Amino acid sequence: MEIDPFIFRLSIFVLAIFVGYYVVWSVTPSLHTPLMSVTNAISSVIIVGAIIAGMSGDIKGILNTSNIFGFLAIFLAAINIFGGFLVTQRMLQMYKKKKKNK
Amino acid sequence: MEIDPFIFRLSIFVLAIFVGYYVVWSVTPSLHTPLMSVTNAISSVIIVGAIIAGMSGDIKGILNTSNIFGFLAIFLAAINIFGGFLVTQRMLQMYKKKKKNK
Amino acid sequence: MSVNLLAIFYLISGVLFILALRGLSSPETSRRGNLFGMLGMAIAITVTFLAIGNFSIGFVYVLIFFLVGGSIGAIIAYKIPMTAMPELVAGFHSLVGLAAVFVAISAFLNPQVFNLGSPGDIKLSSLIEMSIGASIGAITFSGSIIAFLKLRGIMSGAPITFKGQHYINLFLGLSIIVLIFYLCNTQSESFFWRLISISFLLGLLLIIPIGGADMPVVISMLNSYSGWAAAGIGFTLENTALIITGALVGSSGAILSYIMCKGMNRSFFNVILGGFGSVNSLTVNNKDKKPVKNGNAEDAAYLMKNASSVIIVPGYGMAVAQAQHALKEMADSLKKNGVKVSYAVHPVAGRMPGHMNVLLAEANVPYDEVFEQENINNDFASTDVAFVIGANDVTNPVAKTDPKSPIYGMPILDVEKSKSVLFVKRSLSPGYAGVDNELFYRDNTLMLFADAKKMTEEIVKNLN
Amino acid sequence: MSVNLLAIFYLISGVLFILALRGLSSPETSRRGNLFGMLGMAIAITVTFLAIGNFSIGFVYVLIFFLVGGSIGAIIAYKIPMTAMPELVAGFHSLVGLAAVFVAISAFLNPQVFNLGSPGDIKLSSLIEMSIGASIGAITFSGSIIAFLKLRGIMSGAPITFKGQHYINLFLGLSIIVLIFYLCNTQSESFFWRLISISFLLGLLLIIPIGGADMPVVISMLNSYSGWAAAGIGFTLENTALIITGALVGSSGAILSYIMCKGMNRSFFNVILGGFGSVNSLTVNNKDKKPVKNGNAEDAAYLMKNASSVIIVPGYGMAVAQAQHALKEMADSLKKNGVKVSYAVHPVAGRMPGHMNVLLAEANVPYDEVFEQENINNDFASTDVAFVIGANDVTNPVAKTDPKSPIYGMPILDVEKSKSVLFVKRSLSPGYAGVDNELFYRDNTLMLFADAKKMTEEIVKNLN
Amino acid sequence: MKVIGSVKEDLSEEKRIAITPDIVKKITDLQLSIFLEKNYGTHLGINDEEYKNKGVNFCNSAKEVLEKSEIVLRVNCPSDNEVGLIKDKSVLIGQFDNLSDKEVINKLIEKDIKIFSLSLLPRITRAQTMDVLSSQANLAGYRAVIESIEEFGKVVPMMMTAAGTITPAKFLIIGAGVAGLQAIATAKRLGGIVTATDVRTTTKEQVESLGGKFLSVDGVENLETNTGYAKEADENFKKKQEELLKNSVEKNDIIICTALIPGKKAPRIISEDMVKSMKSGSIVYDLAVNQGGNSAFSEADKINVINGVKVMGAKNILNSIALTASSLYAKNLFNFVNNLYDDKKKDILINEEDEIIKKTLIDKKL
Amino acid sequence: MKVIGSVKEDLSEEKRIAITPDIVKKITDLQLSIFLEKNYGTHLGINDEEYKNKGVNFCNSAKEVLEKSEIVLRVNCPSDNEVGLIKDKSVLIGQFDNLSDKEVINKLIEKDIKIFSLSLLPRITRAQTMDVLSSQANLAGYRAVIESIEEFGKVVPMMMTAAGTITPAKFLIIGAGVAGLQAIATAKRLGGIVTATDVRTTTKEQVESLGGKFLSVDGVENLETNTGYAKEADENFKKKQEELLKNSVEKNDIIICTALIPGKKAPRIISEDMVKSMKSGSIVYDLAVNQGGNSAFSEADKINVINGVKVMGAKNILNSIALTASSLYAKNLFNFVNNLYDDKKKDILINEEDEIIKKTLIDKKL
Ligand SMILES: NC(=O)c1ccc[n+]([C@@H]2O[C@H](COP(=O)([O-])OP(=O)(O)OC[C@H]3O[C@@H](n4cnc5c(N)ncnc54)[C@H](OP(=O)(O)O)[C@@H]3O)[C@@H](O)[C@H]2O)c1
Ligand SMILES: NC(=O)c1ccc[n+]([C@@H]2O[C@H](COP(=O)([O-])OP(=O)(O)OC[C@H]3O[C@@H](n4cnc5c(N)ncnc54)[C@H](OP(=O)(O)O)[C@@H]3O)[C@@H](O)[C@H]2O)c1
Ligand SMILES: NC(=O)c1ccc[n+]([C@@H]2O[C@H](COP(=O)([O-])OP(=O)(O)OC[C@H]3O[C@@H](n4cnc5c(N)ncnc54)[C@H](O)[C@@H]3O)[C@@H](O)[C@H]2O)c1
Ligand SMILES: NC(=O)c1ccc[n+]([C@@H]2O[C@H](COP(=O)([O-])OP(=O)(O)OC[C@H]3O[C@@H](n4cnc5c(N)ncnc54)[C@H](O)[C@@H]3O)[C@@H](O)[C@H]2O)c1
Repeated sequence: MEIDPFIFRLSIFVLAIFVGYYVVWSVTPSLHTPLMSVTNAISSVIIVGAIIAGMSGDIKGILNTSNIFGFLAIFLAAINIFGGFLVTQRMLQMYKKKKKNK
Repeated sequence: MEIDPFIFRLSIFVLAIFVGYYVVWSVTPSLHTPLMSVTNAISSVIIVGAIIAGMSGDIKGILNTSNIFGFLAIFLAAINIFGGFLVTQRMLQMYKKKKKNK
Repeated sequence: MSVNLLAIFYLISGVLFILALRGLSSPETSRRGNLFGMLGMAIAITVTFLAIGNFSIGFVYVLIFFLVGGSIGAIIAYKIPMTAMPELVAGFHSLVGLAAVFVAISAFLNPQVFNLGSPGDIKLSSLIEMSIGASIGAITFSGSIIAFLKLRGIMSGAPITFKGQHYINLFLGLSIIVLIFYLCNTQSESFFWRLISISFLLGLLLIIPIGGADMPVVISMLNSYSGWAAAGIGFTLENTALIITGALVGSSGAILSYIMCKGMNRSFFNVILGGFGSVNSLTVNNKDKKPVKNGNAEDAAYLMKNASSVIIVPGYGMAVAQAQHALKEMADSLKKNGVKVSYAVHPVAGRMPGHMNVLLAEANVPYDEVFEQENINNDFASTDVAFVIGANDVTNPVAKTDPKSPIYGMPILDVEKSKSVLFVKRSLSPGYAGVDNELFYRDNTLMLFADAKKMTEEIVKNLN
Repeated sequence: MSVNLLAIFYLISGVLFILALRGLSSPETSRRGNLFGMLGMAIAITVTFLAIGNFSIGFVYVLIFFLVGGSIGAIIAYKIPMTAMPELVAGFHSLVGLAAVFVAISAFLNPQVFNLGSPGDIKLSSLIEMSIGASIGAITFSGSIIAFLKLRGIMSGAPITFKGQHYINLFLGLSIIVLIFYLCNTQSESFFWRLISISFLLGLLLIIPIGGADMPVVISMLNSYSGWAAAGIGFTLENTALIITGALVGSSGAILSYIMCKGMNRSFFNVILGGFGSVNSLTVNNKDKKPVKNGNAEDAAYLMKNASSVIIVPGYGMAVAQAQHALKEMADSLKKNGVKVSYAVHPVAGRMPGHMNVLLAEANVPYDEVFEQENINNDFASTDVAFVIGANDVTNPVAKTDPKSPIYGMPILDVEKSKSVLFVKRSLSPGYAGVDNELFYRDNTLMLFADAKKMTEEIVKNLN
Repeated sequence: MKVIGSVKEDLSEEKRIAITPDIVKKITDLQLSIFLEKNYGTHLGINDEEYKNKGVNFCNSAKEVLEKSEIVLRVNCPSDNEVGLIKDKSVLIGQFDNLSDKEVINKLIEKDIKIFSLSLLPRITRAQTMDVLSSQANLAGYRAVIESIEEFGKVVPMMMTAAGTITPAKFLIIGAGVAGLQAIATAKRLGGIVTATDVRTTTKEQVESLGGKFLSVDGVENLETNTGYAKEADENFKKKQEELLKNSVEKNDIIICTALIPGKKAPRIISEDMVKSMKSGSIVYDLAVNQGGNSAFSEADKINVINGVKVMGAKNILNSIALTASSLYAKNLFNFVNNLYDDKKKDILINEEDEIIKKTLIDKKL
Repeated sequence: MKVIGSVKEDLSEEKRIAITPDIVKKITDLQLSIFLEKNYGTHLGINDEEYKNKGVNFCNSAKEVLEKSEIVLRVNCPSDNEVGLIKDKSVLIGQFDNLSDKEVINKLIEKDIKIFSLSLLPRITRAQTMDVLSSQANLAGYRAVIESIEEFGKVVPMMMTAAGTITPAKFLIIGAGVAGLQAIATAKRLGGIVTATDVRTTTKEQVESLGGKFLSVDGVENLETNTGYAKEADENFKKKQEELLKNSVEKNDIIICTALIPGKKAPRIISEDMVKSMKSGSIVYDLAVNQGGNSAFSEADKINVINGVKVMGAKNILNSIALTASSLYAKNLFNFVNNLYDDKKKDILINEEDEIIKKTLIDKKL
C-alpha cells in the first residue's frame, strides 16, 4: 500500500509551480533582465543530470558516447552557471543606490 | 536505494509553506476577516483524519473510545466546514461591487 | 481506490485550497476563491470515504455526526449578525483545535488503524508528530476560546497582565517538551493526557494577556497554529492533503498576522508573546474609552471606489496639510471609477471667509462641484460616503443638540446621515471650538488618523 | 551519502532557488537573492558529486569540463559590455537547452546509469519524460540562438513572417507528438534523433517571426521552456532538485513573460505564437526607422529615485495635459527621497509669455526652485536626469547646428548634457515649430510615450 | 405688522446699503413690512422696481420712512439731523463706533431708542452669521490687494519670457486677522510671494494654510486675548518687531497693513524710515488708516508718495465693492434681526440671556 | 564709437522708455556709447544717477542728444518737431504704425534715415527675443484684467462665508492671442470662471491649457493665415459668432476684448445690444480700442456707463505698468540692435538676407 514515489514527485512539481508563479508576481520591471538572467542561471541545475551522466560507467567505459554527451552538457551548463550568476551580479551592481552627494 | 517517503512529505511540506507564504502577501486589508475565515474553514481538513478514525475498526468495535473521539472530531470539524465556508460567502456578499445608479 | 489515486486527489484538493487563499486576496476573485475552497474540501472528504470504502454501521455514525455538525454550522453561519464575525471566526477556531486533539487522541488510542503500530508500541516518529499535533491543537482550542470570550465581551477586552506570566508560560512550554520526551520513552497514556491538559492551560495563559484590539492578529495566529497542528497530524497519518493544507494554513496564517501587525503598527512578537507592549495606543487619546473604528487608506479607497456618490467635506485641516491638490486627484480618480463626487463647503470651514474656496480653486476643482451648505445638506442622506478631511466643528451634531455647547445653533453639515463617514485627521483632538465630536465614535464612522495630505495621497495610490 | 540525505540537500537547494527568485523581485534584496542562487547551485553540484562518490578518471574529465566551462562563463560575464545583456542572456539560454538535450541523449543511450532500464528497453514513463525533455531542450536551444542573433543585430530585428507559418509550426508540433509515440513503441534510436532535429527546427521557426521588440518576452518564455525541460529530465532521473527547480523556473518564466507582455500592452498569446500582431506600433511613427528607447513609469521612477539631482523641463504639453499638480507631487516625492529638484523654464516654453510660470505657481511650486534658462543651463551637465515634460522645441539642439532650421538661433535648454533625458510626450511628432527633435533618438534618452498627466501620476505611484 | 425701514445714507461717505433685494423676502417672511427711501439702491444699479416687485414700499423722503419705522436698519450712524426723525422707542440696528459716534448715540438713548451695534458682536460661533466685522474685513482684505496692484507699476506674477524674466512681486501682510488672511489669499492667487506677521502665534499655522510664509517675532509671548483678539504689545516686543520688519520691509514691493487692537488706536508698525527704505514704486496700503494707521505717512483717501513709495489708504474701502459688501452686510443684519425678533409675539424681544443681544445692545449713555 | 541716443517722449501719451538701466551695460559692451536726455527715467523713479553710474552720458536737451546720435531708439514715432532734429542717414528704431505715422515716416525717409519698425517683426522663432508685440501685448492682457477688476464693484473669486456665498465672476475673453491668453491666465488666477473665443482653431487647445473654456463658432473654417495671424471673417462667420456670443455675453461679468487683424481695423464683435444685455455693474475692457475697438461704446481713456455696464479702454494701457513694460521693451530693442550690429565692423549692417532685418526696414515712402 505504499504510495508510488512518482505521485510525490508530481506533488512536489505542482507545488513548485505555484511557488514559481507567486514568487515573481511583484517583481519591478527594472529587474526583469537580472531576474531572467538569474532564472537562466538556475535552470542550469540540469548539470546535476549531466554530472550523473558524465560520471557513469566504470573506468574503462568512461569515454563512451553517453559519457561524452554528459561531459559536453557539463561544459555547457558550467558556462551558464558561472556566466549567469556573475553577470547577474554585475547587473545588480548598477542597482545599488548611488551615494547621494552630501 | 528508494527514498524514504518522509523526505517527499517533508519536501511537500516545505513547498506548501512557501506557497502559503507568498499567496497571501498581497491581500487587501479589507479582506483580512474573510481570508481568516476561509483559512479557518480550510484548516478543518483535519476531518480527513477524523473520518479515518471514526470509520476504523469492524462493526462490533465501532463504539470504542477511539471511534467516539473520531465521531466527535467529525462533528466539530463539520460545524466548522459548513459554518466557515458559508459565513465567508456571506461576508463576501458585502464586497460585491454595488450597482451604480446609472 | 488505489493509494496513488487517493494521493492525487489529495494533491488536487491541496491545489484548490491554494487557489482559495489566492482568490481571497483580492475582492474581485474572492467569491470564486471561496468556491475553490469548498470544492477542495468536498473532494478531500469524498475521496477519504471512498478510500476507506467501509460502508458499515461506522459510516452511518460518521454520516450522522457529519450532517448534524454541518447543519449546526450552516445555521450558525446564517443566523449570526455580521457584526459578530470576528468572534465567530474565533469560536470556529476552537472547534478545529479540539477536533485536532480528538483525532490525535484517537490515533494514540488506536494506532493500528492508521498503521502507526499498536497501543503502547507506537512508531517513535508518529508519536512525536501526534503529540505535537495534539499539543498545538489544544493550545489553539483554549486560546480561541479566550479570544472568543474577549471579542464577545463576556470577558474584558483589556489586556490582563500579571507579574511573572512570561515565566509561567516558559515553564509550561518546557513541561510540554519534557512530557513529549517521557511519552516517547514510556508510551504511557497518562503522559499523553497530561500533555493535553498542560497545552490547554498554556493556550489560556497565552491569550489572556493580549488586549482586545489585537484579537484579529491573535485569531490569525491561532489559525496558523491550527494549520501546523493539522500538518503534524498529516505526517502521522501520512496524509498529503493534511500536510499540504496544514502547511498552507500554517504559513499563510502567520504571514497574515504579521501583515496585520504591520498595518496596525504593532510589533509582531509583542503581540504573539502577549502582553508585552499591548497597551493599545489608540485608546490612550480616547478619554472616555469609547471605541473608534480605525481604518487605513486601503479601506477608504475600497469604500469610496464602490460608492456611487461621495461628498467631500474639507475643513481647516485640509488647509493646514495643503492637501487640496491630492484631494483633487483623489476626486479625479473616483470620477474615473464612475463615482459622483461633490464638495460640501461649510460657511465657516477654515479660518477665514472663503478659505476653502481659495484652496479648491487653486487645485482647479470645478466650481460646479462645489456646493454651499444649504444646497447640499439634504444630499448626505442619499450619499454612500462622506469624506471629511480636516473638518471637525462644522460636522459636529452637538451644535443641534446641546444648548450649552459653544457651537450650539451653528448649522452643521449632516455628514452623519450618509452611509459611511470617513474622518481624516491626525488624532481625536477637537477643532477650533474645542468641543469633542461624538461622530468619531459612531458605528458608521471610520477614522483615518494621519496628516490629511499623506492620507489622501495614500488613498489615491490605493484607488489605482 | 544516503539517498535520503541527498534528497534533503536537493530540497534545500530548491528552497535556496526560491529565495533567489524572491530576492530578485525587489532592488533591495536582489543581490542577496543572487547569492542564494549561487549557494543553491553549489549545494546541488556538490552533493551530486558526493552521492556518486566515484572519484575515478571520470571525475577528472567532469572536473575539467566543468572548470573550463566555468572559466569561459566567468570571462564572458566580465568582458561583455553592459549594453549586450539581453543577447547574452539569450545566448546562455541556448546552452542550457543544449545541455538538456545532451543529458537526455546520454540517458537515452545509457539508461542503466540512471536506473531507467537498458537501451532498447527503457521504462515507458521515463522514455516519455526524457523525450519531452529533449524536445523542449532542443526548441529552447534553437529558439535562443535566433533570439541571440536578432538581438545582436546579426539577423534583422524585424519580424519575419510568411504565409502558412502557423500551419507549418502546427505540423511540426504534431510530428513531435507522433514521433514520441513511435519512439515509445519502438524504442528506436532513429526516432529519437528525428525528434530532436524536428524540435530544433520548430524552435527556429517559432522565434523567427517574432519582432525584435518582443525579444525580452521571448527570452523569458524560452527560459520557462528550459525550466520545463529540466523538470522533465528531473522526472526521468527521479531527481527532486531538477523537478523543483525546473517547475520553479518554468512557471516563473511564464509569469514573467506574461507580466512583460502586459507591461508592453501586447497580447501574450500573440507574442508566444509569434508574428500574429507583432508590428511594433511605435516604430510606425518613426519615419526614418531610427530606434528610440521606450520606457515606462517604473523605469522613470527608478532612474529619478536614484539620481542625486533632477531638472524638470516643462513645456506646452504639460499645460495641455494640465499635469502641473501631478508634477509638483512628483517633485515632492523625489525631494523626500533626497533628490535635488529644480525646474528649468525656457523663455518661450508654452504658448504665451510666462505660460509655465502661471501653471507652476498654480501648483504651488516654490519660486526658488524655478530657474530661467540662463541661470540653469550650465547645470544640466552635472545633472543625473533631465525630465522633459511636454517640451520639445525648446530642447532641440538643431537650433544650434542647422542654420536652415526655422528655430535656428534660439537659445535652447541643454538637456542633452545630463546623464539621462526622459521625454514625456504622446508620440514622436514635432512641436510648434514642426521640426523633428534628434534628441529622441539619443542613447541617453528614454521616451515615455503617454499623456503628460497620466505618465506623471504613474511615476508618482511608482516612486512610493 | 411692524415696520422695518431704511434710508439713503450720505453717498459721499457710504455706498453700502442695509437692505438688499436678496433679503427682502426673508424679512417679509417674518411678517415685517419694509419701507425704503426713494432711489435707495440706484447708485449700485439696483432700481426701486426690483424692490417693489418683492413687496417693498417706497417713500419719497427719509422723513416719511423714519416716521413709519419701528425698526431702522443702517450701515453707519445717523446724522444729527436724522436723529430727530427717528421715532422714539424704536429700534436702531447698524455699525456704530463708541468713540466717534458717542454724541449721536447719547442723543438716541435720550429718545429711548434701542441701539444695537453690530461692531460689538461677540465673536462666538453662533454669531458668525451676523458678524459684520468678519464679512466686511474679509472684503477689505481682498480689495486692498486689488487696489495696491492697480497702483503698482509692475506685474505681480513671475513671468519668464523671451524678453527676460519678470520677478514676482513680494507682499508683506501686517496682521493676519480676517482681512489679513484674505489679503494673503488674494496676493498668493495672483502669484505674489507672500509673507505675513502677527502678534498672535496661532496665526502662523493659518498663514501657512494659505501658502504664505510667517515672520515670527522670536522669543516673545503670544499676544492673544481669550476672546481671540490681539493685546497691545509692550516695548520689548515692539523693538523686536521693528528689528525684524526693518530688514523685511525693504525687500517687499507691496505691504498691506491690517493690524488692529479692539478699542485702541491701531499700532504703528511701519515707521517713516521703513517706508523710506523701500524701493521706488513700492506700495503701502494701510487698511488701519481710520484707526490711526499702521504705517507712517498714511492718510485716508490720499496717495502720499515718499521717495517713489506710494502710501495709501481709504476712508471706506468697501465703497469700491459696495455691491458685494452690501449683500453680505444685509445678510448679517437680517440674521441679527431674525435672532432678535420673536416669531410668536411678532415683536422684538430683548432677551438678556442671549449673549449676542446683551452684548450688542447700547442702552446707557456713553 | 557709434552713438546711440534716446530722448524723452511726450509723457502724456507715453510713459515707457526705450533704454532702461538693465540694458545699458549690454549696449556699451557692443562698443556703443549712449546719450540720453536729462530726466530720462525720473517719471518711473529711475534717476539719472543710476544711468550715469553705468556709463551713460546725459545732455540737457533732446536736441543735443539727437545731434550726436547715429542710432536713435524710441518707443513711439517722433513728433514733427523732432524729425528735424534727427541726423540725416541715422538709424531710427521703434514701434511705428504704417497708418497713423505715415507722414512722419515719409519725412524721415526723405532725410535718408533708416527706419526699423518692430511692429513689422516677423513672428519667427529667432525673432522672439525682439518681439515687442508679444512682450507688450502680454502685459496689456494682464493689465486689462487688473483694471477691470479694480473697476468691478464685486469680488472675483468664489467665497462661501457665514454671510452667504459670493459667486465667482465670469470672464469672457475675446481673442486668444498673446494678450488674450495672459488675460485668461490672470482671470483664472484670481478665481474667475473664464471662457474665451477666437477665430483660430488652434487657440482652443491653448485656452484649455490655461484652464479656460473655449467657445467655438461651430462649422466654420479655421481663420488662421500661414503667418499665425487671424484673417478677416466673412459675413457667415460673423453671423454665427454673433449668435453664439449673444447668449454668452449676457451671462458674463467682465469681458476683455483683444481681437485684432493685422493691418486692418479691429473686428467689431460686441454689439450695442450685447452691451445692453449685460447685467448692471458688468465691465467691458476693450484692448482693441485704438484699432477701432471690438466693442460698441468703447472709447480710449473713457469709461462709458451704459445701463450700468462700464465700457472702457485705454489709449495706452502700458503706461500704467510702464516700469515692467519698459524693461521688456528695452530688452527687445537691445536684442534687435544686437542682431543689426556687426561686431567686427562696429557698425550697423543691413543684411538683406536676414528676414528680420529685411522685414522691419522701412526704406520706401509709404
Ligand atoms: N471660516 C472662518 O471665517 C472662521 C474664522 C475663525 C474661526 N472659525 C472657526 O473654525 C472652525 C472651522 O471648522 P473646521 O471644521 O474647518 O475646522 P476645525 O473644527 O478647527 O477642525 C479642523 C481639524 O483639522 C484637523 N487637522 C489639523 N491639521 C491637520 C492635518 N495636517 N491633517 C489632518 N487633519 C488636520 C484637526 O484635528 P487633528 O488635530 O486631530 O488633526 C482639527 O480637528 C469653526 O469652529 C469656525 O467657527 C472659522
Ligand atoms: N511662449 C510663447 O510666448 C510662445 C508663443 C507662441 C509660440 N511659441 C512656440 O512654442 C514652442 C514652445 O516650446 P515647447 O517645448 O514648450 O512646446 P512644443 O515644442 O510645442 O512641444 C510641445 C510638445 O508637447 C507634447 N504634448 C502635447 N500635448 C501633450 C500631452 N497632453 N501630454 C504629453 N505631451 C504633450 C507634444 O508632443 P506629442 O504630440 O508627441 O505629445 C509637443 O511635441 C516654441 O517653438 C515657441 O517658439 C511660444
Ligand atoms: N469665532 C469666530 O467664529 C470668529 C469669526 C471671525 C473672526 N474670528 C477671530 O477673531 C480674531 C480677530 O480677527 P480680526 O480680523 O477681527 O482682528 P483685528 O481686525 O482686530 O486685527 C487684525 C489682526 O492684527 C493683528 N495685530 C494686532 N496688533 C498687531 C501688531 N502689533 N503686529 C502685528 N499684528 C497685530 C491681530 O492679531 C489680528 O490678527 C481672529 O482670531 C479671528 O480668527 C473668530
Ligand atoms: N513664433 C513665435 O514665437 C510667436 C511669438 C508670439 C506670438 N506668436 C503667434 O502669433 C499669433 C498672433 O498673436 P497676436 O496676439 O499677436 O495676435 P493679434 O494681436 O493679431 O490678435 C489677437 C487675437 O485675436 C484673434 N481674432 C482676430 N479676429 C477675431 C474675431 N473676429 N473673433 C475672435 N478672435 C479674433 C486672433 O486670432 C488672435 O488670436 C499667435 O498665433 C501667436 O501664437 C508666435
